[in-house]
This record gives sequence, C-alpha cells and structure tokens, in this order.
Amino acid sequence: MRETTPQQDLLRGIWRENPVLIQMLGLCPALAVTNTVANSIAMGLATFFVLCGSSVLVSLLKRFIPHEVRISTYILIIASFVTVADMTLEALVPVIHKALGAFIPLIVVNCMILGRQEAFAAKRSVGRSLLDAAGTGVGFIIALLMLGAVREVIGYGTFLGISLFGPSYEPWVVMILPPGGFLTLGFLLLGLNWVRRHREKRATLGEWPEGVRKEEAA
Amino acid sequence: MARASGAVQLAGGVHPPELKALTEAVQIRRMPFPDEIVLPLRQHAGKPAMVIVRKGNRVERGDKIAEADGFVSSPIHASASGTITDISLWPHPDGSYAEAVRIAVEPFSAQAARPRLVPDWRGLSPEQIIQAIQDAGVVGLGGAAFPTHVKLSPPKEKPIDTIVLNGCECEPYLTTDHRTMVEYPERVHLGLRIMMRCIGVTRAIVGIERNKPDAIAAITATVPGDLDVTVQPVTVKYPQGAEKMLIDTLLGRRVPSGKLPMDVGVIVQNVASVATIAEVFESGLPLIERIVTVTGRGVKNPANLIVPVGTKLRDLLNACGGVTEDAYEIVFGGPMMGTAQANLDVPLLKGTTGVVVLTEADCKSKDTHPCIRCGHCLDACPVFLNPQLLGRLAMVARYEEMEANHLMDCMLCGCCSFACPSNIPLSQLFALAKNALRTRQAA
Amino acid sequence: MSFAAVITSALILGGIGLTFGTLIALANRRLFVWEDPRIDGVSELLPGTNCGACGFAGCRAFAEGLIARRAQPAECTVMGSDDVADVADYMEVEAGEVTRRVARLLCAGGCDVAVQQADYLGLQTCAAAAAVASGGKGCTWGCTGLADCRDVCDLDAIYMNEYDLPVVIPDRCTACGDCVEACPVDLFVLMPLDHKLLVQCKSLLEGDEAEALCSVACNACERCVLDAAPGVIEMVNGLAVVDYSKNDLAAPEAIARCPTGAIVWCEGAQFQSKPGLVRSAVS
Amino acid sequence: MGDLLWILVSAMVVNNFTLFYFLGLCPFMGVSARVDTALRMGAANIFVLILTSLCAWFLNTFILPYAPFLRLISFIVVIASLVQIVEMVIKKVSPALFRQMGIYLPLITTNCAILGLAIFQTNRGYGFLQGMAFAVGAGLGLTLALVLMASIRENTELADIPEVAKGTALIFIIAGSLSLAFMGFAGMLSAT
Amino acid sequence: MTPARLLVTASPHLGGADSTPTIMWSVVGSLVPVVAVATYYFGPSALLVIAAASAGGVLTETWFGPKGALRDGSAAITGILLGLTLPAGLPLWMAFVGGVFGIGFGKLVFGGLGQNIFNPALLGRAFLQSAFPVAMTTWPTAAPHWSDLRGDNLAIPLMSPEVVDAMTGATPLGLMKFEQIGTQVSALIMGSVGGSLGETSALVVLGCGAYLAARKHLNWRIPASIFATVAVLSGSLHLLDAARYPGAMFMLFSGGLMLGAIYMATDMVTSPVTNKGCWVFGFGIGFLVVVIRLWGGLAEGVMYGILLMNALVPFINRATQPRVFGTDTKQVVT
Amino acid sequence: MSDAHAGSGKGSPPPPARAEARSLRLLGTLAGGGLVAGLILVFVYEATQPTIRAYKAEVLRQAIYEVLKAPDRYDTLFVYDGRLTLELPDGVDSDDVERVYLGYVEREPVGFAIAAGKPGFQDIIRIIFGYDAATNTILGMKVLESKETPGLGDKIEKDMAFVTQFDGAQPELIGVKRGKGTGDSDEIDMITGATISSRTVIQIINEALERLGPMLETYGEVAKR
Ligand SMILES: Cc1cc2nc3c(=O)[nH]c(=O)nc-3n(C[C@H](O)[C@H](O)[C@H](O)COP(=O)(O)O)c2cc1C
Ligand SMILES: Cc1cc2nc3c(=O)[nH]c(=O)nc-3n(C[C@H](O)[C@H](O)[C@H](O)COP(=O)(O)O)c2cc1C
Ligand SMILES: Cc1cc2nc3c(=O)[nH]c(=O)nc-3n(C[C@H](O)[C@H](O)[C@H](O)COP(=O)(O)O)c2cc1C
Ligand SMILES: Cc1cc2nc3c(=O)[nH]c(=O)nc-3n(C[C@H](O)[C@H](O)[C@H](O)CO)c2cc1C
Ligand code: SF4
Ligand code: SF4
Ligand code: SF4
Ligand code: SF4
Ligand code: FES
Repeated sequence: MRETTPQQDLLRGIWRENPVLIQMLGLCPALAVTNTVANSIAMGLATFFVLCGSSVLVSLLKRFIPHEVRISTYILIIASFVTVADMTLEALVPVIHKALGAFIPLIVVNCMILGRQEAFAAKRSVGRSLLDAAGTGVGFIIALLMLGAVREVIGYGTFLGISLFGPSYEPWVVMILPPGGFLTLGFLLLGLNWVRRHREKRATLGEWPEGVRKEEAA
Repeated sequence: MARASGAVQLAGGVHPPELKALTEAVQIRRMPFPDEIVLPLRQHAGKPAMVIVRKGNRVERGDKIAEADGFVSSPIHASASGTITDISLWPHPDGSYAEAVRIAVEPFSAQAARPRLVPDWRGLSPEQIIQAIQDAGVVGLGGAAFPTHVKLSPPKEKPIDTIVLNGCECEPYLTTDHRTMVEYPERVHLGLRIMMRCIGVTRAIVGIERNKPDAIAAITATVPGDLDVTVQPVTVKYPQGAEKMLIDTLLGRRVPSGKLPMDVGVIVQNVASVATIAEVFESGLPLIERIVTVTGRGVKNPANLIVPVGTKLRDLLNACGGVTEDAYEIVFGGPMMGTAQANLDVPLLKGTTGVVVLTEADCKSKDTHPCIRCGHCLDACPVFLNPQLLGRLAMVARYEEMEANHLMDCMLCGCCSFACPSNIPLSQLFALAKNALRTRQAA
Repeated sequence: MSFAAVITSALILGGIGLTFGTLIALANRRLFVWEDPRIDGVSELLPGTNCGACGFAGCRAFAEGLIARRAQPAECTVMGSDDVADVADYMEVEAGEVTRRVARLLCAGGCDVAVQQADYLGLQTCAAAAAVASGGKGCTWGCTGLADCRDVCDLDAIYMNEYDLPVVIPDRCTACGDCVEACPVDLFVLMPLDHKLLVQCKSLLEGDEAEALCSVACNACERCVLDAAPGVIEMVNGLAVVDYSKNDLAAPEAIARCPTGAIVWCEGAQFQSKPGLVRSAVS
Repeated sequence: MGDLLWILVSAMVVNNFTLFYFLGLCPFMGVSARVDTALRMGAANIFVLILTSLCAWFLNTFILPYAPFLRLISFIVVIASLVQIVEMVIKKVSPALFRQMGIYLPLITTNCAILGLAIFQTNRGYGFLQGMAFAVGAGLGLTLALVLMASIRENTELADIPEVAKGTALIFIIAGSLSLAFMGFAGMLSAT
Repeated sequence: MTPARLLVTASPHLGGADSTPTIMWSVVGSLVPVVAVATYYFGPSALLVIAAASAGGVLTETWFGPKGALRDGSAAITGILLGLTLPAGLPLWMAFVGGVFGIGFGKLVFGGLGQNIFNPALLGRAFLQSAFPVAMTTWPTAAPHWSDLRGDNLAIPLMSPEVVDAMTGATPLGLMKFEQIGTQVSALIMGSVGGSLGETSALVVLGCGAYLAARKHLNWRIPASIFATVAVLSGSLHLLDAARYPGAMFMLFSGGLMLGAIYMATDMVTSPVTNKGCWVFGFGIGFLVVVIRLWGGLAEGVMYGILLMNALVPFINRATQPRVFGTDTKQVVT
Repeated sequence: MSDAHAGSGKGSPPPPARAEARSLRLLGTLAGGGLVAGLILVFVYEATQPTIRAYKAEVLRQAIYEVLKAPDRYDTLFVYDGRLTLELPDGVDSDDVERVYLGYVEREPVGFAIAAGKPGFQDIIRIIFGYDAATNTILGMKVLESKETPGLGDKIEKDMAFVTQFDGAQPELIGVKRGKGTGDSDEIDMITGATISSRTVIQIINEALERLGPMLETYGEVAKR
C-alpha cells in the first residue's frame, strides 16, 4: 500500500474518491432520501457521525478483533452508533426523523461505512482513520447535497424550503419520485464524466507532437 | 426421392436484380491468345501446386507446369505454348502477391496442342477415370475451385445415392452456366454419365432456376434415355445455387451444420465443371481454358468467352472492346460474392466464373447507418443465423461469442449485407471474424 | 433506569453473540479456505492497468505469479523502477532485470511515398481493408493506415502521423504487444530499445518492382549488407534482415548508401524526420 | 390469501425494492453486468431475504418485546452472522460462484435490501406468512430488476455508448428509465 | 482504356433498395394524415404541440447527436409521435421538455439511432406524465371555434398552466375506469372523443399501418399479436363479467392502443429482431395493457406496456434465437 | 490477523490460520462486544425514550384534538370482544388492540376519533377522523401517514379545500368529480388527478364506520362517566 500523507487521507474521500460519485457506495440513502436539501443534510450528518465514530472505535480495537469475526464486530459497532443516532434524532428532530423513515437504521448497512472500516480503519492509526472517515463523510454530504439541491430545486421549486421561482412554478414531480433520483444521479455522473474526459483529453493531446491526424484533435 | 412436383421455396435469401440480359443471349466465342499468360500456383482450394519447370523452358499448350502437392491439390498446365520468362511473385486476384509462372506466348504458333492419346473412358475403371480427372487438373468451376477428384472419392462409409448438378447460377449478371447448358447440353450429360459411373450412382437431379427456360429446355431435351436424370426447375432466388440450399430444395435433406453434402449421400457439381470432365475425355486436353462471362455496364462489348486460364484481366477487357469511361469497380465472380480487383494485371484463374465491370452508378451506396435492429438480415439469412447479433459482436471483436452463435455456419453469401437498409458490411465483418478465429485457433 | 432492562439487554446481546460466535467458529473450522494475504498486499502495489504485458491475465494474476515465484517484479513494464523496488522490497526478492522494449513498425510507406492503386470503401479498419486488395494500396505488405493499432493501444502510445503511419511514443509504450496482435499485416515487432538498426519495410518484391509501389521500399540492392559489419545484415527473399544477435556490431554506417532509405538508425521514436535527412546527417 | 398476494405483488412490481425504494443498489450496480450472474445473485438474494424474514419474525416475536432498543443491532448481527456462514459454505462448495460474486457476497450480508426487509416487516407488523410473502415478493422484485438491468447492459455493451455516458452514468439512466416504466404499475391493486 | 480510378470494396457489390433514411422518411410521410386528423379535431393546438415536441427532439439531436444524424429522419419521427401522444392543451414548453428528454436520455446516451433500449418518444412521454401528472391528464373539450387554442398551450415556461375545469373533459378510458361510463364504439372509431392528439384517428392510423406493413417498414406480427391478445383477454373477461369489464371493441379502439401498436411498438430499434420474438413482444404488450387498464391505478396502459416490454426485448432476443440451418432434427433420409 | 499485512508484510507467509485455539477468542469477542453494545444502548434508550414517547403522544393528541375540534379531554377506548371498553382484561397486550378515542366537551361526549388505513395509490394511507355518532356527522379528517405522490396525491393532506370538506359531511360518503356534485352533505369533491387517493380516504372512512358501526351507534355506557 502506497503511503499517503494525512492531507491526502482527508481530501481523498471528499472529491477524488468520493464515495457516492466515484466509488458508487452508499447509493441507497444517497438516492432514497435526497428529495429535499434538509433531508440530505440530516442524512449526511447522521452518516458522518456514525462513520467517524465507528472508524475511531474500529481503529482503536483493531488489535483485539479476530479476523474471522471482524465483519460481525464492525457491524456491531456500527449498529450501536446508528441506534444511538436514530434515537437521538427521533428525540431531537422528530419531523426529520419521520421524513427519513427507515433509512436511518439503514445507515448500518451503508456499504460505504463498512468499506471504510475494512479498507482503512482496520489497518491504520486512530488519527488517520478519523481523518479518512471525516473526508469520506464530507464527500458523502457533498454528494447528497448536490443530489438534494437538484431534486428540490427542480422538483419543488424551492431550496431548503425557500421558494425560488414564485408561487406559480410548476413543480417537476418526477424529480421527487424514484425515477428522479436515478436520473439526477445519472445526469450528475454524465456531467462529471464530461469534465474528466475533457481534462484527460487535453492532457494526452499535449504529449502528442504536431502533425497528428485531425480527427484526434476533435 | 426428389420432390414430386415443383420445387420447395428456399427459406431466407434475397431477390437481387438479375441483370443477365446483357449476355444471356450472346453466343460463346473464343478469345484470341494474349501475349502473356500468368499462371499462379494457387488456383484451387487446397495446397498450391509445385512448379516443375524453370525460367527459360519452352512449354506447349497443355503441358504440365506444376504438380499437385498432395491429394487435396491440383496440377496446373500451360494454357498456351511459349517460353517461361519468369517464376516470381505476381498480383493474385485475392489481392495479395503469389508465386506465378509467366509464359511469353508464341505469337505465330497455331497454339495447337500436341496430339494426345485419349483413352476411351468406357474402358477405364472408376479409379483410372478419377486419376485422369486429377491429372487433367480439373477443379470445380462453380466458384470454390475445389479439386474434383477429391469430391469423386468419397470415403466408403458415406455412400452416395444422388448427384446434384448445379445449374442455378443464381448470381446476378453471370451467364456462364446458362450458355454452357444451352450450347453444350450433350457435353453436360456426358460428363454427368462419367461421374455417375465413377461413383456408381444411378440417379441425378439437375437444378436450374426458372429464369433460364431455354437451358431447362435444352437440358431436358437431351437427357439420355438410359439414365435416371431429372431436370428440376427451381425458384429464382439468391442463393438457390449454394449447395446446402439446393440439396434442401431438391431432396428435402438438410446437410447438418459443419458437415458436407456427402454426409447426406449427395455430391453437388456445377454444370460447367461436369462439361469440363467431358471435355477431358473428348479432347484429351487438361483444364486450360474456361468459359467466362465478361459483363456489366462498364464493359463495351459484353460477351461469353472461352478464355485461356492465366489471361490477364487487361487483355480480357481489351478483347471485349475495353471499358467505358465511367467504369469504376471490376469484380471477379458474381457481384454478390465476387472479389473486387485493384490491379489490371491479375490473371484469370480456373475458378473465375465471370468478370463484372460496374459503373459508378451501379456501385452500391457506401454510406452506412447505425443498425436499426429491423431484423431484415435475419429474414434474409438462408442458414438462419442472427447477422444482427453477429455484426454487433464483430464490431467489438468478440469472436469467441460469434463462434458460439454459429459464425462458422455462415457461408458469406452476402444476403444479410444486401438486405440491410443501414448498409452495414455484415458479411465483410463475418469474413474477417472467421479469419481471425482461424488464425487464433491455428496459433 | 431499570436494572432489569440492563440485565435483559446484556443477556440478549451476549447470548446472540455467543450463539453466532460458536456457529462461526464451527463453520470456520470446517469451511476455511486459506488465501495468501500477500497476494492482496502485492496487488495493491501493482498499477492495476491490467494490460497483460507481463504475460499474466491481469495484475492480480501477476501478483499470484509473484508470490508463487513464477514471475519477477520487473516483468511488469508499466511500473517505474521505484515501484518495482517497492514490490521487490515487500516480497524480499530481487527486482529482476528486464530490458525495455517498445513496438517498432516495419513499414515506412506512408501515403506520400507508397502508391494507392484503387479507392477502398467499406469498413474503415485495417483488418477489413487488408482483406480487400490491401485496401487498394499497391504494396500488400504495407501499412493500410486505418489505425487498428492505435485504437487497440490502451496506453495511448500510438498516434497517426500526417502520412497515415502509426508512430509509437517509446515513453508510453509498455510493450504489451496488443498492436502486434492487432496489425493484420504483421508490421509491428517488440524490440529492445537498443536495437537501433531497423529495416522499415517488409516488401518481398525486388528492384524496380518494389520501388514502383513504394519509394522507400527495400529493393534488395544489398548495399547495407556490404556496409555493415559482416553477418549483421543478410538478404533473405529480397529483404534485408538484421541479425540482432550481433546487435553489438551494428553501427549507423550500414544505412549510409541505402538508395531508398528503407533501413534506418533509430534513436527514440520512429519517423521523426524524413528519410533523406537522416542519411545526410550520417554521411 | 388476497392479503398475501397483495403484499407479494406490491413488493415485487408496484413498490419494487430496487426501482422504487432504492434498496440494495450497491450489488445491483455491481452484479448486473451479465444475465447469468444476475440470476444467481437474484437467487442468492431471495434465499437471504427469506432467511432474514424468518430471523426478523423470530426476534420480533420472542426476543425484542423485552428489549425494543436492541432491534436494529440484533437484526443486523443475526442476519450478518447467518449470511457469513452461508458465505463460507458457498466459498467451500462452489468457488466458482464465490469468485463471480466476488466482493459482493460480504455486501449481500449487509445489504440495504436485507435489513430494509426486516425493518419494513417490523414496522408494518407483518406476521409469519405475511413476512414470507413480503420476502418472496421483494426477492422476486430484486431479481426482476437485476435481470432486466443485466440483459439491457449486455445489450449496451455492444453499442457505441458515447464516452461521457459510459459506465455508471448510463446504468443510472437505464435504472431511471426502468423506474419510469415501472410507474405503470403504480396504483395497481389499489382501492378501485 | 483503363478506368481513371478503380474501386475496391468487399462483397456483396450490390445493395437492396430500401435504406434506413428511406424507411424513416416514409414513416414520417405516413404520419401526415394522422397529424391532419388531429388538427381537424383539435385545431391549431395540435400542430403547435407536435411542433414543440419535434423541436425539442430535433434540436437535442442537432446539439448533442452525431453529425448529420438529422438526415436519417428518426428524430423527426420521435418528435411527431411524442407530440401525438400528448394532450392538445399541454403547455408547449412541456412538450419541448418531453422531446429533449426523449431524445437526450432515451436515445443519445445510448449512442444514438439504433442503440437505445426504450422507445424515445414514449420515454419522453413517461417522463412528462410523471413530471406533470395533472397537465398530462387534462383533456380539453372542444373549443367554440376550430381556430381557438385548446387549454393553455402558451403558458410561460416553467410556470403552471391555468387549468380551467369547465374546459376539461375525460377520455373514454378515464370515464370507464373512474366513473364506469362506457363510450360508443362508433364514436371511438370516428375519433370524436377526448384524449391525446393521436387517439382520435384509429382508422387512419390503421390504414397507414397497413401501408407501412405492405412496404415492410414495420413487422405486422407486432400489431397483430397485440390486437389479438387484447381482444381475446378482454373479450373473455367481458364474457365473465360484462358489468365490470368493457368489451373487446372498446378496448381495441379506445386510448392510444392503435397508435401505440402500429407506430410505437413496431419501432424496430426497440422491438425484438426475431419474428418469434415479435409475437412474444406483442403478446406481452397486450397482456400488460389489459392488466394496467383493468386493475392498475392508471386509466391507460399502452405506454407503460410498451416501455416495460422494451426493457424485456434484450431478454426476448436472447431467448428466441433462430435455429441454425442443419442443427435441427430434419435429417438424412436413407 | 487483520493487521497482518499493514505492519509486517515482509517475510514468510503467515501460517494458515487453522484457528482451533482461537475459537474461544472469537466467542469472547462477539459475546463481549454484544454485551458492551447492549449496555450502551440501554443507557441511550433510557435517556431518549421519555422524549420520544412524549412526542408521539403529543402528535396523537394533536391529531385527535384537530379532528374532534378541540375537545376538553379524551378517553382511549379499546375495541375488544365486539364492544368498546376502557379496560382490557389482564393478559391482553394493549399494543395489539385497535383503539378509538372518545372526546368530551364539558363532560359531554362529542365524538369518536378513529384511526384507520388502506392501500392508496402508492402505499397504505393512514388517516384519523372524528365522528359524531349522535348526529352521524364527520367532525374532521387528518392524514397521519401517506406516501402519495408529492404535488398530486399528497393533496389529500395538503389541500385544505379537500380536507375541510369532511367537516360536517354525513356518511355514507360519496366521492364525486369536482363540479359534478349536487351539493348534498354526503358528497366529497375528489381531487382532479388524484381520484384514487381521494377515493381511498373516503373509502377508509366508510369502511371503518361500517366495521365499527354497531359499537358507535350511541355513546352508550362508555360515555357515562
Ligand atoms: C476440407 C474440405 C473437404 C472436402 N471434402 C469433400 C468431400 O470429401 N466430398 C465432397 O463431395 N466435397 C468435399 N468438399 C467440398 C465441399 O462440399 C464444397 O463443394 C466445396 O467446399 C465448395 O463449395 P462451394 O462452392 O459451395 O463453396 C470438401 C471441402 C473442404 C473445404
Ligand atoms: C452463396 C453461394 C451461392 C452459390 N451459387 C452457385 C450457383 O449459382 N451455381 C453454382 O454452380 N454454384 C454455386 N455455388 C457453389 C456451390 O455451393 C457448389 O460449391 C458448387 O455447385 C459445387 O460445384 P463445383 O465443385 O463443380 O464448383 C454457390 C455457393 C455459395 C456459397
Ligand atoms: C407520476 C404519477 C403519479 C400519480 N400519483 C397519483 C396519486 O398520488 N394519487 C392518485 O390518486 N393518482 C395518482 N396518479 C394517477 C393519475 O393521475 C390518475 O390518472 C388519476 O388518479 C385519475 O384521476 P382523474 O380522473 O381525476 O384524472 C398518478 C399518476 C402518475 C403518472
Ligand atoms: C415503424 C417505425 C416506428 C417507429 N416508432 C418510433 C416510436 O414509437 N418512437 C420513436 O421515438 N421513434 C420511432 N421510430 C423511429 C426510430 O426507430 C427511433 O427514433 C429510434 O428508436 C431511435 O433510435 C420508428 C421508426 C419506424 C421505422
Ligand atoms: S453472409 Fe452469412 S450471415 Fe449473412 S446471410 Fe449469408 S450466411 Fe447468413
Ligand atoms: S438488416 Fe441491418 S439494420 Fe437491420 S437488423 Fe440487420 S444489421 Fe441491423
Ligand atoms: S499496443 Fe503496441 S504501442 Fe501500445 S503499448 Fe502495447 S506494444 Fe506499445
Ligand atoms: S501498422 Fe498495421 S494496424 Fe497499424 S495502421 Fe498500419 S496496417 Fe493498420
Ligand atoms: S447503500 Fe444500499 S446496498 Fe449499498
């Protein structure tokens, strides 16, 4: 494993290895609860909390966890954190808790969280694991916000509940419905691909000498 | 066991324009000898022949210049008297360069072959007849140029009960077989008689497309009384002449995938090939000339010519008055399966059935569109493949999957490409895929 | 807070943990499949391009090969030497040594020098064109210029120059051999970079016949055979052939009198200058 | 009976787990490249879902009334452990199957669809038979979505997808289209 | 003597008469009468809606599609057919959005013509139906003058149309489903009923379909099997309980079945390539149409039936591969 | 094991973990982990539960107050054994029993609040409604839970014009298309574009009243307090 610097640990998850947009992990909550910005934020924060907490704990305990039961143990740890988050949210912000419905408990099985434990926390120091978890968590929040913003703005004509286009805006119901989730993510990925390819192409062409056949330049 | 009346319709297939009017009524004539003859050693299916002459040797018309290399191979004979000027690489109709013997034809020679002993075939055993056919370098003239003696020696465990004569000539433009049947019906029957005797078969069926009523009449009229020969007109549809389709139509037998006609007790031979067998025993001359249709709107005087094998394309075109201004594509064989030529120096081979000169207007449009999954190609494929799927697989070079989808049963007839409204070069893709697979498997 | 609740929960979870711990321990004993963890370790160090240049089916297979001592780290042509050292270090083995090879094109017959006899229309791939009278190109041994090799090169190491010839960028080429396989006329060979004497022609024609089709063809005049150290170049079937086992003896002088420029002394990429220029520079 | 049918059909097409509830998307993305793997994955999913429904029913009936706050944690531990055992069995019995599922087998263990089933089943107070119908319906629904996706993806492999759409972007757009098409089932078996 | 230039190509050197653009443009041509009937019933609104939908599709194809793709005519078909599935009073901006979505997400992301899985026109409509369910189920009644606009075509983009309840009617299927009111079959056939633009011309559509089938531009097996399935299924249900289930003629001639079966299910790109597959495909559509219409939450099921079967097409193609010559049981006769 | 290749990747491969001796550790870890987790959760549960319960009760209370038009107080009645009762016999789990709530204004019963549900367009719709048995009148209706389409089906809770129609409506209710009704008090105008959802609400009320009908006929003994 190539060694990374702490900054890399933190920044990697935010964009270059964004869990949702690049690694395609934790998709279920990313699509299911992002029909408004508020829901996205709540879900993102809850996940962030669970991810950081369990990363720290797993990293602390890694020495004592036998390999064969590591997954079960990680899940135990994660589930405890999620239950705590679930109950706390329900007590503090019941409205949002209701909106997120079954998806708070489902944080337990967010592949992203387990993935970070397996791939990082189980092998690294506490500090590094926390950085990595924080980075990944922020990346998750960013992705959720992007989805939530697009869906809420088009689907309701509002942002965080504030009307953007006046009362006679025709909401695009589909954006709030399940197809809207898939389509929005597809569209975002399309855009990201486009940007990435654009950059890569320029990089490759830069290395090629003059006189290259025209079609490449296009 | 032939169908009692009327042929079964060929399933699949297409109806290209026939375009035979240019030459179907033109009598066969002999072309004058050219100045130079070029005889590639690779003219037939199987191994190339081995040259047995040297630069500077003088050969006479009919002399053997190359020996068969093994059983599935065929000897080659000088088609004109003259001096061997070179044995070197020469453009070949398949688009490559191949070893060829070049003969400077003697301008003032009568080109009469030296007198030969012509044994009476009636006195020969089947083995001796087959040997004579082999020595004469006879190969199938229907296109594939498969050595005839191989076909005539089926293994014991595969008894043959019927000979099918293929007079369909389903390719557009070509009239070689048509004219042969009209002008030399007796020769066809004689060749057939010799073949039947070789294999010991008593029954033969001649399949002729209905668009050649005069050929049907001529062949029917001359059927010898002592032979069980049926003449069966068949529907006009391409590729009715492909042997598997013809056997299915005439006999209701389907050659299993990957098998040969002999596996269903049949031998298929082209009518011109049969006529050549007869000629061998009539004149004693080996296969050194053949009938070629030179046609298409791009040639000034379309004709059916008797041409020495090895005549260069340039000379042949000149013998037909040359090409027109707008001639653009020259094809050896029919327009559906033939090969386009880039070089006018290529020689005609034993298997060259015709030369079609297309003008710019005749050439198929070349702009392709994306496949719209219309399924026309599936309807057209006479062996019921899925060219649509195969084509898509070919484009991403997934050859193994193509094989799993029966690519090897494709006979490259081109029906799918013809039918495709998007003009996708399906059969070209399949030819490439088959090649790639063959080299991969050889490796 | 009730004491009972604490007890129940502890009992329940403890009980569940115990039950499944037992089950898994049992299953573990009966069903364990062991896999060397170093395979994962090595895989992570490999570049992950799965190019196959090492001769294995992808990076993980190579990792397995490394662990099984069937391969040496340096056989991965994609890694830089630092990376190779990392892997070797991890495995505590020698890195091994592999000379760097690149793909070389044995044809210089671009559309400026080679004759096009006929137009080709149809599938725009080399494989297709080569099967149809060489795509109308006079020389059937030559490059059809439809870039199958470029398209197959995953590392973007090939570009087509203005004469429709593929040019390999040595720094990018990992000698994976994909282009060798893709070229229907077999024009590519993988060669060590220090094989500098190249005959960039495969035409078997000789003399005027050869030159009529392509002005940079090898016309079998044998001058290079004479100019090079004995045995370095031989004439086989109308084509000059370099015997690379004598590569140490090869020198730029061999190309000085070549009338067509078919033979070149190549440092770095091919086709960087017109043939004539190279020759005058040497003589 | 009608009740069971409603639950089954509703979980399968009307409120399809994947296309409507977004459950189990990670394996949906991962193993929907080939139809045969998709089928196998679907079968594995049905199996695990039934197992899950059983576990959930058992826990709900006999254990959780005493400690409701352990619901999530006991669901997940029990299910995860059971599936891990199943995983070991598969690894031993059919290494080929194991390799094809690759890293996704551990992910099935802790897949949203699995836990989602347990939670929905509990929230809706389904009994044993209802739970079974729900599990089978959900499993069939997942399989249907997987197989449809896989056959479409196999098809698009042969198409020249524009570079920007290649990969996951296209998969999501296809999933979105499928989800749009499944809107046709909306309201089915409803109060009319 | 020698030709100025020679051409080499692979065989075959001849080609058939039909080309993809010819087929597409003749389908466009055959849609002219359908559009004309729609205009007769719905006035200039019909033309406006169709034009807006087509503009959305065509412009998207021009901007993002491969160069010159417009010439093959397929984007025009998509636009016109999408327009024909919309209500006459739909705001034009919505029709435009439908065209953009249909071509963009239904076709171009798959690589353009021939590669898409779902029928682009219907995907566009499904999107609109889910995005703007109310506008998409608002069926304007006849206007006092032919030249009046129906509904709120000119609503400002992104803004809600003003729905005037008194001006809206219901489709025969809606009446049947939600109010158990039947409609005369003769009215259905003549087209004097509410509904989307293309629903009102069953007979004309049928005629155009026959023309296209004769020219082999569509596979007649698909409409045939759809009609047969719908007729048999709904016919038998009608026999069982005539009060609950409408008769076969009603099912065949109401809603978008004619247009869907003849123009949309037959889109070659999104229907099976094998003839056997076409039968299966048609059967599936017929079945889904009946199920959705009779038991679903929506009044009309043609669009969803076709889209769902579109998703199955790759699978159907797999399952109905033709049997290769010489691999069947028909064997040697000795 | 888990850190085997992080720290010390070098050297000979670790021995195949035929972990007989480790079994105990496995057990220990899982059981111990479970124990600790359980303990922590109990604490959190105990800490949050009062707030959560209170909130839930408050939500219910508000709903009842809304549909019964602000009664002074209400009783929770259990539907048991074909009648309404304040007390359940011992041994019957109160969670499994359907309840209705009887509201009082100045000690006089004013109506029942009844919660019920049924599948709507997307999923099950749950509502609560107030019903005055004496006058056979609906007092109010409130949707507790629905997943109906936002902007369409969710008008059954958000469109006040629809919701307030129920105040004073007299069952058995009939749904009519907007503008097609006669204005009778048993008619409810359905929402255009959401016929199914609106009809479901009507049906829920009708069916609940039919089911509970005889029990609700008068306020009977339950109210005598
Ligand atoms: C390897 C090979 C072996 C063949 N052996 C026989 C044979 O033993 N008997 C026979 O009748 N034909 C044989 N054929 C010939 C084929 O049946 C067929 O006539 C020949 O390939 C040309 O067919 P075409 O002109 O339809 O392409 C053989 C062909 C090949 C390629
Ligand atoms: C597509 C296709 C079409 C063919 N058409 C004819 C034809 O019209 N006439 C013919 O004699 N042979 C035709 N052949 C060749 C026959 O299949 C068969 O090889 C030939 O009749 C054998 O006779 P031969 O060996 O004497 O040439 C065709 C082959 C193929 C693959
Ligand atoms: C995306 C979408 C969402 C829908 N949501 C609902 C809904 O929530 N409630 C409902 O009753 N109908 C819903 N419908 C159903 C249709 O609008 C249906 O045609 C309508 O209920 C019929 O009512 P109408 O006769 O008033 O037009 C929905 C339809 C679509 C396409
Ligand atoms: C008979 C026929 C029917 C067609 N039907 C449709 C259709 O329903 N929707 C559509 O978008 N395009 C249709 N097209 C056009 C074209 O096939 C379509 O744009 C492709 O799906 C785009 O890849 C049709 C074309 C033909 C020939
Ligand atoms: S070329 Fe092959 S695939 Fe095409 S029609 Fe002929 S046999 Fe079928
Ligand atoms: S005929 Fe051409 S366009 Fe039609 S399905 Fe076949 S390959 Fe595609
Ligand atoms: S394809 Fe050829 S040029 Fe490209 S990396 Fe491989 S060997 Fe080098
Ligand atoms: S080198 Fe070969 S593959 Fe590359 S362009 Fe030339 S012919 Fe094509
Ligand atoms: S987040 Fe649901 S399966 Fe991965």
